[in-house]
Amino acid sequence: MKIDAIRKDFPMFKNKSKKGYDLIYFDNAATTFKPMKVIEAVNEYYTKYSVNAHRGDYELSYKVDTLYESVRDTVASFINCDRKEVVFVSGTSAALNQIAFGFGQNQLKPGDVVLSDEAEHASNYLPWQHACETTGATLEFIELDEHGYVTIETFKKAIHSGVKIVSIAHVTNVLGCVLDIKEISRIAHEHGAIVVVDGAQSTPHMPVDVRDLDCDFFAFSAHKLCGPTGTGVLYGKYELLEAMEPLMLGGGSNARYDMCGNLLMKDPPYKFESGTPAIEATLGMKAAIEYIQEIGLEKIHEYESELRAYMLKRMKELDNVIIYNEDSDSGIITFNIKNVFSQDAATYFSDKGISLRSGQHCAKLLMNFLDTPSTLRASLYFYNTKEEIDYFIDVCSQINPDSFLDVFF
Amino acid sequence: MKIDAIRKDFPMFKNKSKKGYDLIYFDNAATTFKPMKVIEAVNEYYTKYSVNAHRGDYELSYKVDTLYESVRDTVASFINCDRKEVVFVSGTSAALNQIAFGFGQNQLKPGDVVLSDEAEHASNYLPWQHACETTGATLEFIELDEHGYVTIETFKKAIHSGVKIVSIAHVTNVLGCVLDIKEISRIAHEHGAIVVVDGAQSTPHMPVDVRDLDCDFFAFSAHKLCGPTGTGVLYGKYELLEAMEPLMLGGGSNARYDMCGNLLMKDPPYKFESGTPAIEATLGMKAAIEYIQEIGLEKIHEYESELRAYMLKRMKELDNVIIYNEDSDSGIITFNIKNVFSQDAATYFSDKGISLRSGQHCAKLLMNFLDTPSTLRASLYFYNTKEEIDYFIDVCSQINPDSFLDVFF
Amino acid sequence: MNDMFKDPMVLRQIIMDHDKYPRNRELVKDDNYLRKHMASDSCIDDIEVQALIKDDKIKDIRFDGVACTIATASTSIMSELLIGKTLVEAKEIIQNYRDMIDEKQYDEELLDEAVAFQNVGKQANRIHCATIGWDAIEYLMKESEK
Amino acid sequence: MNDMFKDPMVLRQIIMDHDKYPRNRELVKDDNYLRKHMASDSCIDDIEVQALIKDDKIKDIRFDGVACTIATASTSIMSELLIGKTLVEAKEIIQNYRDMIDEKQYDEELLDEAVAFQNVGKQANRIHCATIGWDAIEYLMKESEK
Ligand SMILES: Cc1ncc(COP(=O)(O)O)c(C=O)c1O
Ligand SMILES: Cc1ncc(COP(=O)(O)O)c(C=O)c1O
Repeated sequence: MKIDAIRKDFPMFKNKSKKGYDLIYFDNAATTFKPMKVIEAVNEYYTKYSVNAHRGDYELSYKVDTLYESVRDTVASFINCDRKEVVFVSGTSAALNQIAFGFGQNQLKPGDVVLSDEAEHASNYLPWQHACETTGATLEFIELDEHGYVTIETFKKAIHSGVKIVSIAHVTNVLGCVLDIKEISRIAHEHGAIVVVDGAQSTPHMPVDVRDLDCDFFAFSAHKLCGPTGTGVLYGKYELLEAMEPLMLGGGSNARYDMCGNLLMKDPPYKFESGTPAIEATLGMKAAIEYIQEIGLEKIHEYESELRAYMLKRMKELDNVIIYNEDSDSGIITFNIKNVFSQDAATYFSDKGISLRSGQHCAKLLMNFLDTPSTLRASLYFYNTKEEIDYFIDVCSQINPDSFLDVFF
Repeated sequence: MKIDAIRKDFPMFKNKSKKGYDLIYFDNAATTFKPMKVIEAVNEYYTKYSVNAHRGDYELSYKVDTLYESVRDTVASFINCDRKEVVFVSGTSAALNQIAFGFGQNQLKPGDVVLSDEAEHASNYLPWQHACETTGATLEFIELDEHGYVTIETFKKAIHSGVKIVSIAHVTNVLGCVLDIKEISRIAHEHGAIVVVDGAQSTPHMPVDVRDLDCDFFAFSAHKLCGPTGTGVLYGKYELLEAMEPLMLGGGSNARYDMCGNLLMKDPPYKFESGTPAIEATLGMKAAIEYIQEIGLEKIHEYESELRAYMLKRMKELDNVIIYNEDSDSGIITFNIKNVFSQDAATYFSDKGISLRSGQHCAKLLMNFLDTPSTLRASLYFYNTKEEIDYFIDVCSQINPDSFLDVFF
Repeated sequence: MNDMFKDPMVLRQIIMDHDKYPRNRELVKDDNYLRKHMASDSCIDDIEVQALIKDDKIKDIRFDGVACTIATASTSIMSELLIGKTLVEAKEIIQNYRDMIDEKQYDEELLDEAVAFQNVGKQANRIHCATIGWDAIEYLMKESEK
Repeated sequence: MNDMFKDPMVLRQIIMDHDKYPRNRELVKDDNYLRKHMASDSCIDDIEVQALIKDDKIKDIRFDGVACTIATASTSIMSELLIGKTLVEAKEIIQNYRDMIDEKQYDEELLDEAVAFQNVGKQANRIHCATIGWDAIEYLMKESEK
């Protein structure tokens, strides 16, 4: 990894904090910085072919249409699927809602079970809860192990023949637990269940091959992999996309309709894409995927693991730090400063130029496993460095119940 | 209108067509070009504060959150409503779906009537058709007059006490029919119906005051008023927003939830905003609104009327042109070249650098009023000029059943 | 090749003629015909194509619908070209037509009047108009082989 | 003003003390108390505030919940300051507190220990923590006047 060259691709690193510190961005699980290539792709749309897609009545519209559709090929080669299995959505949340309401709600019957777990993001929990409520299905949870992780073992205990849908994160956003989706799919399919994967936290950080994972649906957001906000991907096996109802109807998704109530929907993926899409964001997503592919997802994963190991080692040398997810294999480190409320600590970090998140977690998860109402989360990406970590460790070591108020005085 | 200065704000005008002609863009009803101010707003996000909104754990996130929320104030002053009545959506289509499914589907009972008309955009027709189907309500249509327009008179004939929801375009996208929404609202409210307005084609072109119009819901897209794609606004009277269910659930929209099925939704507008929003697009929308407000919506409307009158006058001098919507008061001119299929004519226009749309229309509308399977649509915006129209007229006059194939030889 | 086909005026005439007087433009009610509805997503063309395929031979082709000049004429010419051909022969013609559209090498002899569309590739957004009927027949040929 | 309040170390101590030993942090089961649940959208603080308001006077204030140091201490100090005050007096104190947070002119005497939050305005993202309890009591005062 030519980290210096890579950092030059990101204009955000030119900024300083209010107090003049270098920007150290450790909130990559929330969203990521954008490289010039992505910014240029968006600008190119604005300055060179700023028209609507999905029609080819004139030169420019044909060009935009062609470019926009080419993003499906980029995505297809990125996650290894067919281009017609790539549905553009506004993000992971929209994708999971589309699946829960358009597929789950139509397929679930009273007594059916949706299997998930208590470490899911709200966007992969609330839609299923609602789909279960309206259909009379039941939402069951996979037990978490002593670290708060789902494992193949706890999954095996939870699955049974009543389970119709398993919906689960590839990598969870609080503890960064990485799940073996291939094995989950194998077991789920044995039981006749389909597998929905929330890939928001995995896709940016490791190679994803949906055919190999053999999951049935997969969702991710562009903005977490160096792309624009407002766009993302819903992948589904084609026959499942065919069985799914669109969450929204309107211009673009229908091939033909008349006023007598006859509606001929387009085939997937188009039937899920109503209205003018987020064109420049989607073109930006293409650039983002190409950018991270160029670096290489294997390399990114390897480098992040190295960074994480280094950061953990250094954090463990400090005696004012509690770490909650030492064993996970993602770029997410969840921790607290002893006797300092997470939000107060985050303010201290921010004051020193370090951006990280203080997060609250669902009641049960935290009571059973973390024993704290909230934590700090540092999440790394390939543009972070050991030097940044060294500085972070330095700041970490300064925070204690006496010093954290410094920023207010 | 300092039209030369205005055109300099739009980098798109620097481009030439493949054959070297100036770009003449007459497809503004589909989407619009972006001024530098909008492009810069998007770039500023990418280069200066490229983090997630909706949390204030560190300096940058607080900044983005504050900026993002300030867009609600911009919109509120733009359409004259309260900031908490401004819901950010991905566009008009998403807004209308949200209303039809989140409000319509919950409120409609068997026998209730939704009143619309046959000149609506698919995005304001299909969701209502579906909401009626699932609730047992009926979708009724306001009769169109001899021009294919809805009028106050035809509306009065159509409304009755069974009508619970009127959903209608402020300006229609095919014929550019402008409706007196204030009067529609008054009459609808007398009958106990609420009024949903599709403002996609009005908001960019004329002053909109939702309090004065007294409509209950109003929707528009940023990309049709010089803003980015992927963002737009759903306005609703606050008590109706409170009564509406969100179409999507997930991170951001819920204040608190636990794993026992208890969910505390945030108040509107936040309860409708799940997941990471289209941040840079929404900041771009702010810039776009400020840009067109600076020019002045009154002025824009006036200038477009002038352009349209000029264009109509010149088109009527040609004997190979059929005009379908002479009497409408919008920047949309719907026409055909005699004996040339619309798409073939569009190719000819495109070859000469003129971008316009060839459109197909719903069966009934066209059979009853237009008597053609498809038309050409030229739609103007404030950056268009009389010189462009002169050139357009010139090209128009060249197209005939003998010449339209020129582009292929 | 027919020398006349070098003259753009002739090629134009061919298109105009097939647009005004499309051949085989009438659907039949006969269950022996395979049928394919083509409604392009990105254009107005909306046609139905029927084919009677027996003993690996295309006995008849019919079509109808609303379509632009390019779509109407190209489908009409396709129908004339392919009726009576074996599936093997038809496949070769179709391949050559596609090669021409893609601006590759192709055999003019095989295409006959269809060479009128030789420049469609330059108006990329109209390619689908010039191939909509051809896509339909190719689909039906595959169906017949199932 | 109490000169001690000029010393940052003292102000720090005040905050720390109210965080460690919050005053009036215990809810009561008494329907005479008005209650308001404050769950900030953008932070973790999640508190419930109760107030007993009678004859235009704040007789008692109670609170509980999960909250950061700033929110806990500011709510604790607020409760001490406002208990026993008339609504008119309380409004004046609240207004002065808000003015201080907004970095405007304010009357230090009225605010007493609450001056410890005089610099919160510089950490704009923490303003809501320093005002969450104050927002709650203001809401309850309005409720009581209905
Ligand atoms: C009248 C009308 N309504 C709705 C829409 C849909 O808007 P969007 O594609 O931005 O969702 C359009 C845009 O074409 C329109 O013209
Ligand atoms: C695991 C997980 N799922 C879903 C989401 C939601 O993604 P988005 O906000 O892009 O819709 C996130 C992002 O925070 C996430 O981390």
